[in-house]
Amino acid sequence: MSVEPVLDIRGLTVSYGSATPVKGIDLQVAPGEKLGLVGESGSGKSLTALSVMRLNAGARLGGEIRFQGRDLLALSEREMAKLRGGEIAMVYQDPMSSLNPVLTIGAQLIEAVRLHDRVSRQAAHARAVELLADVGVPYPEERMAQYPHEFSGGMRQRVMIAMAMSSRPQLLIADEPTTALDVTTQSRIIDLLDRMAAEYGTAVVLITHDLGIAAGFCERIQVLRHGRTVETGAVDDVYARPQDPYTQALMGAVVDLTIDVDRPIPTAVEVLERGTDAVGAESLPPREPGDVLLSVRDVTKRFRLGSGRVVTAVDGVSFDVRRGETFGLVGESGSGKSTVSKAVLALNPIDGGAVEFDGVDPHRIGGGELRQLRRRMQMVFQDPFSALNRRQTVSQLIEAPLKAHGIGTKASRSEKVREMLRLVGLGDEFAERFPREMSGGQCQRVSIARSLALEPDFMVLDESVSALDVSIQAQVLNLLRALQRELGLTYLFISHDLAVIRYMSSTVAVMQQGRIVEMGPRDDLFADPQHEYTRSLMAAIPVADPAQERERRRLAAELDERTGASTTTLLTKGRA
Amino acid sequence: MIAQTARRVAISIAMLIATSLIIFIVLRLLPGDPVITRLGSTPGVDAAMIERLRQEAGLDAPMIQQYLTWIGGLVRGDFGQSYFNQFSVTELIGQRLPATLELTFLGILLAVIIALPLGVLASLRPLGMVDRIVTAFSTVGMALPQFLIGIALIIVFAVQTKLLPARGYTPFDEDPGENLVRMVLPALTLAIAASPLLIRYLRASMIEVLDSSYIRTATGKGQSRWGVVIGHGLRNALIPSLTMLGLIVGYTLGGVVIVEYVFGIPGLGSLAIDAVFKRDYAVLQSVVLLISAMFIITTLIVDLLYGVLDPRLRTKGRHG
Amino acid sequence: MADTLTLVTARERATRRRRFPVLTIISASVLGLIVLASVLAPIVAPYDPAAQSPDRLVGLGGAHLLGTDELGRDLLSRILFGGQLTIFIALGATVLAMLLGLVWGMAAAFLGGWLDELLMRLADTVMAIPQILFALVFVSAFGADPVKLAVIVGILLTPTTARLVRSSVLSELKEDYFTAAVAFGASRPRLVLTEVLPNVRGAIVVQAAINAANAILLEASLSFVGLGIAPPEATWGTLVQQGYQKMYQSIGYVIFPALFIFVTIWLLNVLADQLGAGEKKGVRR
Amino acid sequence: GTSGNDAGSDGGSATGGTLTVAAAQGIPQLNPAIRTFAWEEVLFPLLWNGLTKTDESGAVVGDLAEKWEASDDQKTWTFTLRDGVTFSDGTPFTAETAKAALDYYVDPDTATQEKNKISMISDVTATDDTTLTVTLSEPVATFPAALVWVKMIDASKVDSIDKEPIGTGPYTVSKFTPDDSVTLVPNEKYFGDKPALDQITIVKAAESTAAVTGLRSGDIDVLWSVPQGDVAQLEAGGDMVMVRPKSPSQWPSWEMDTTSAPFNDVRARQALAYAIDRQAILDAAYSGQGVVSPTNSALNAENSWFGGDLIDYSYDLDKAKELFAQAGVKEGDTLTWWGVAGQYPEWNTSGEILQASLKEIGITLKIDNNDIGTWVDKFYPAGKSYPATIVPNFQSTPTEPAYSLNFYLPGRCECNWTDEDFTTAFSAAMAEPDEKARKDKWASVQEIINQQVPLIVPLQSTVVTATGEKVTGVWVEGGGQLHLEGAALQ
Ligand SMILES: Nc1ncnc2c1ncn2[C@@H]1O[C@H](COP(=O)(O)OP(=O)(O)OP(=O)(O)O)[C@@H](O)[C@H]1O
Ligand SMILES: Nc1ncnc2c1ncn2[C@@H]1O[C@H](COP(=O)(O)OP(=O)(O)OP(=O)(O)O)[C@@H](O)[C@H]1O
Ligand SMILES: [Mg+2]
Ligand SMILES: [Mg+2]
Repeated sequence: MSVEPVLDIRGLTVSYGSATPVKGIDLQVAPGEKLGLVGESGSGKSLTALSVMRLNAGARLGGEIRFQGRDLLALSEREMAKLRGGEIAMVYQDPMSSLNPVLTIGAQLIEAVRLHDRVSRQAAHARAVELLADVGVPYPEERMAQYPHEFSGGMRQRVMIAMAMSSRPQLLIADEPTTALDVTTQSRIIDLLDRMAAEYGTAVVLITHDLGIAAGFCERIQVLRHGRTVETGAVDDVYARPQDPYTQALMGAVVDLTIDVDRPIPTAVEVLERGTDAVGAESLPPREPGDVLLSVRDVTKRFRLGSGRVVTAVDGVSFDVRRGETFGLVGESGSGKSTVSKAVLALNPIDGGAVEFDGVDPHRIGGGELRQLRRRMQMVFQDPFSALNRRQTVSQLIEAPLKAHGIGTKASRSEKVREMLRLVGLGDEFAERFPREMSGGQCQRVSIARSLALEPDFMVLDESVSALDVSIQAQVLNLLRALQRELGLTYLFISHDLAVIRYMSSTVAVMQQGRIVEMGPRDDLFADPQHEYTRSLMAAIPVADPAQERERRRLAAELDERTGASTTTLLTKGRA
Repeated sequence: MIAQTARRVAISIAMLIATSLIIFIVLRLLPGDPVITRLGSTPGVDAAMIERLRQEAGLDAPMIQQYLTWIGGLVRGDFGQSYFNQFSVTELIGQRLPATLELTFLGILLAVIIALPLGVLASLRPLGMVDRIVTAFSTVGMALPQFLIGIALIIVFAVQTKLLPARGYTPFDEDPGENLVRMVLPALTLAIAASPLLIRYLRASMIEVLDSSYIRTATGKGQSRWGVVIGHGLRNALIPSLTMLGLIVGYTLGGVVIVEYVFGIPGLGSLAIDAVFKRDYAVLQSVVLLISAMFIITTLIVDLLYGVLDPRLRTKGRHG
Repeated sequence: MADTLTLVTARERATRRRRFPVLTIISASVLGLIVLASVLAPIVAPYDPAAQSPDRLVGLGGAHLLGTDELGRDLLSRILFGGQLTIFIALGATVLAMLLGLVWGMAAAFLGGWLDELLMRLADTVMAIPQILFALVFVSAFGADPVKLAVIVGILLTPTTARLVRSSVLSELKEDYFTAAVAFGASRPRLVLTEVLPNVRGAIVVQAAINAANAILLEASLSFVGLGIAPPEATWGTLVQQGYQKMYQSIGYVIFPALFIFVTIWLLNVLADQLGAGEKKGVRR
Repeated sequence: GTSGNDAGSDGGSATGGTLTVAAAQGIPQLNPAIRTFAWEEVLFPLLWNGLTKTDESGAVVGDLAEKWEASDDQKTWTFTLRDGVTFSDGTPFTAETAKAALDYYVDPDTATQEKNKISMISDVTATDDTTLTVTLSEPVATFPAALVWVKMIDASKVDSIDKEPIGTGPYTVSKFTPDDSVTLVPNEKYFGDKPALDQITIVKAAESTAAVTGLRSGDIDVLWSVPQGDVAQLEAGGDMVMVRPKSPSQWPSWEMDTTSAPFNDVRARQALAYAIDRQAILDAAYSGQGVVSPTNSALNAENSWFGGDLIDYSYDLDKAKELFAQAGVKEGDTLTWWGVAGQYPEWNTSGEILQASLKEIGITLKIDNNDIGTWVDKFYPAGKSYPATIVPNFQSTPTEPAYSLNFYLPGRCECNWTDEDFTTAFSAAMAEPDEKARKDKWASVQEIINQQVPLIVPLQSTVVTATGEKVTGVWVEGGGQLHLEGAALQ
């Protein structure tokens, strides 16, 4: 690195009380460079970024952070305030809550402009409109007077970027800027960042846990773990030849559209223990599809909102799930996936259509009969913490369904609990733990164990891995597939992640705005998607390979340009 | 929005009707009646005379009829007639309302003046020195019954130092200076009782707001600390605190009953207490209904205002 | 109003962790001491609270630690015995309010729909009527023995309790674990008793402490307007009222019972705060 | 006694100013005929005149009547009225007006406290503008005294009296807030000397301690019925004047139902009389402001009409126990004390003292304090049965025995006591024009009451009025009625 870096971090430590989550990180960014910061959850990515802004209140910072040669840790709060939003800007993970809900978009943009540029209100207004136009917000003049809640997530993130770019900063830190967004929006936001950075010559630090995104966007990548750097280097090198075993594991655990669906995913633990080559070798033979177990016909569900408006969340959905298969349901947030799953389990009444599970419609029966039927249909939820009663120990949690149905004796039940724990790969020592004493992945396993305790035929897995880290996600997906094989389970697998759906399902249905727009066997559907929406979903999925990902983004951008998709999508979303 | 407002107003009206029913029924549970109380121990009164007086007062009519008469009158703006003098209830309330309104208003104003800076200061550094002191002050304030606060203030400011009058009321239009001087202690009593709740609520919502991402955004923009705290923090924290203010109004309206009693202020509260003791149903039921209505209407206004102040509730957008 | 009293944020929770038990223990034990002294009044009180003597309205010290009242009765003994009644009323009212409030709030939360709306608007309606006036009318109607006072005060505290129970239950019903329990086929009683109730227990305990504080407050206010318990029995509120009338003759007569009221309510509030903070800290991530 | 120096009453040194007068109660309405509470009487000498009035010495003198004479049989009374009197609105006051007023008072539809004093009026005739003849159905030698509280109102305007009150007195109402305050200003049409003050404000100070505080801080000039406990201190302070009546004639009357067990037995009533520690009650409840009444008499021993061969009911629990036993009240029995909550703390203290005394002889006294509405409902109107219950109350009567002891007459006292001998003796005393003979007759009336104990009268209490140093010309009648008509501020 011959040029002087804009940002030069040496031996950064961050501690809270006695804990030191960041244990000495070195990091350099050259002017105009795009650096990717990756690593599992809790590895210290955000803390490092916040330290540069000095926004991590209450933390003790050690080491040295130099910005254009100035020691940031030595600056007064007033001087720091000048730098913030001026020379250094930041875009945060959560566009939904990063804008002040009671101020107009215009007011917030103008504030940002005027804080670093002593211009008149009119001039600031004009500049704000210009910025909005720059980040691709249509009708910017009109939008200035609107409030954040009138903007979609993608639009809000664009506003955040506009705000960050308002002062043409030397350095932009983007902390998971797309995590909360759906794939199509995500890829457009990344494009935008790219374009803006190029335009203003801004150096970017992109924090992400998505190796695909990092592959396409970054020039250099730095991998963190447990508050330390494990590896850093040019993207192409690191992706092609990961040096550190942890990086190797991380790369291996990624589920993308290129993964071999017939093999288990190598998990970090395994990789770290046994090396890359040793795992994921054994193949999973194709499954035999059975007769129809669940049949959903023309199911419609409407919600009456507080304002009296009616939302049709599910609109005439029909599909069949056959015994022993995994039926994948994919679609963006709000498309009605969860509503379908609740309809299937009769957890919510429906407004039309019928469900038939093994010849019985759960909506037509009630009381004891329904409770008996529920023994055979189980559900695993997205948020593993919320799905477990925080007052109960793991053994109580797993025992609860058995008790509810009066199954077994105390002794036999506790035997069953241990058996279930073993089945999901947890030791006996977990039996007396509370949910708060376990990690997300462990909680999700308990959740699965609880569902299995009643020995169901059928399980609904609603975004059961979305909240998990890549490596933990891999563990859970492997577990689910192993269980299906052993116990002959049938799954309704819901996700917004096409890659995960592809890996798990034999039949896939794509939902959009309450309807199934495309449905078919996995291989057919992924080989030759028919519906425009399916195609755009697929095109938006990043690939964890720098060269391929750059190519994908180029093609996707071309497609957008041709169809003008970006503008129209924004319009409909913003107005909804 | 309009539909929702209409619904909210309809609910408030239903609540008012329910309140009137509850009040009416509860009052009739009382032993004795205004006629007996009115007579005190006047000699030479026999059952026939009492019966005649009851008839005159309309107390012999069936309950339902009495209720309908009352409500019918209310609708026409006629609150009825006191059993104890020749004034209509409207006139009696007219005499008392200014004092109560003034007291409530000043009490809440003072409470806000006390609570706003303290709540904000406390929230800046949760569990810091300032916060601890403010929190301690607020727990102490909450543990003091209004009458004790009143007594303490009287002892300190009227008895010991003779700085302020201990009791009494002068109408504002008669002598504004005197009026305010006499209002200081009662309003302070109400404020000391009400401000802890406001402080705590404001503090909690400030802490929550200051912890939110958009505050980080504002700081990240380079806004100064106070610019963030006032321009973004307080602004947002005040909206949820508005709900609390609605409750405080109710609490304070309840509190004026005691405060008026302690400080000898001729307001609705003392009118109501007298009416309870005298069984002056006509006065009592209308006064209680009026106080309840003030509370219900305040809540209604707060709700509607909330919708106006919080842009998220303003439009019918589904993102709200 | 409980939710506002116990609103504690994430950052605060983190810092508070080590601190609260000490304060909890101190306030709980002082509170315990007051309760104990009152319960054991027959043993620990220096005099028969009803024994009149010619030493009327004497001040502090001497034979009577806190002085005497207008009939020469020992003030400390009266306060201790008065504590029994005050605590009985506060406790009775709290228990009643909790029971009624739980049923009311749970019913609203579980039944939902227009029944929920109805139950909650009813609570609002009762809350709209100034408590003290309501209490005044009730006491005038039914008289003021300890049981009746406890019932009246309990009823007045019910709507707030019901609101709190409803909102805490509703937030539980939104959690996936509840849906999960429905999905694995738990029966209604099981859902209520073993799934939801343990999770709202903390909020309920906090509300109970707040209710107890409010009960003492309300009873004292009632006594102050003269509608308290009948003599020679006296609650702290009655003693304050009587003492206030003799304020110029013996200032201690009003101050000491007032102090007991204040300290008890204060400790209850502190305790509620601590419990609330502890509650949130203990179970959420 | 009159407060300070006696300068005020003739208005010579009038300096104007506003006098603020407070009491624990408010004034609910302005019709003097139907007043219920003692405090309402403060307005009587200020706003209206009677045909007669009591002067500071207690003597009955003319007011609107310049002179009067009675027929020999004491049944026809002719009054000569003052000429040229007008009401504050300009309406002239004539004998016709007086007749209308008296007719209004005796109208069966008018529920008035004065009724038992004047119910024997059978005819009123206005002979000319200034001559009024009143015919009685039975002889009353003290009839002019009966008329003192019968205020001459304009009966035709009684329907608007609260809103447009008119009167012939020295002051007239400028503002009236029921139950809170009355503001008075001088009556331009008053026939006498112009009053000294520019304004009198009569306010309510429900909380007596706050009232004393107000008095101390000078916020209040006159406080009627100072809490007895505060008297000694206020007096010692030196910057305040206590005004007391010459001879106290306000008396606590504890009523019980004499028609039901156990108090239908005279021995039970006597037992109760013995069980009362009158001195302790006077000291503790009334802070010594008054005199004990060991003979249980409504008249205090200094009253010139006091007399007779009377039993001394001084505190004697042994006798009480014995008599109770004879009347069938055993150990372990319970009596109820039916008091008022929030007001009259002296009643409550009295009850507690009685409670302690009765406890010594094994009788429980349950103290039941209720709000005033519930309290009245228990025993009023006379004729209600309320067994084994003692109802504290008080009477503020003139020193004239006719109008204290008439409380015992049938239909008057809620004790429901009827006694032929008493009624006869009472009528005889009423009809006796000769003072010396009358004193003997009153003595025999007192003997009957003393023996029969229809009521308990533990003591006579003094209503103490406190005034600031600058206030002059205030005096108090025996029953506690406050006279402010001559008040002035120096
Ligand atoms: N305010 C804080 N107080 C104490 N510990 C903290 C605080 N903020 C973060 N930590 C701890 O520091 C560690 C690193 O957190 P950080 O937010 O940097 O992780 P991250 O890499 O950004 O993870 P994620 O992908 O989940 O955002 C975590 O273990 C976290 O628990
Ligand atoms: N209880 C409810 N009341 C009102 N609207 C609801 C309710 N539940 C869901 N909806 C609406 O129904 C639509 C579909 O929601 P659903 O939760 O089924 O979507 P989803 O596909 O599962 O989305 P996500 O990926 O975010 O979980 C959304 O517009 C949502 O706002
Ligand atoms: Mg992070
Ligand atoms: Mg969902």
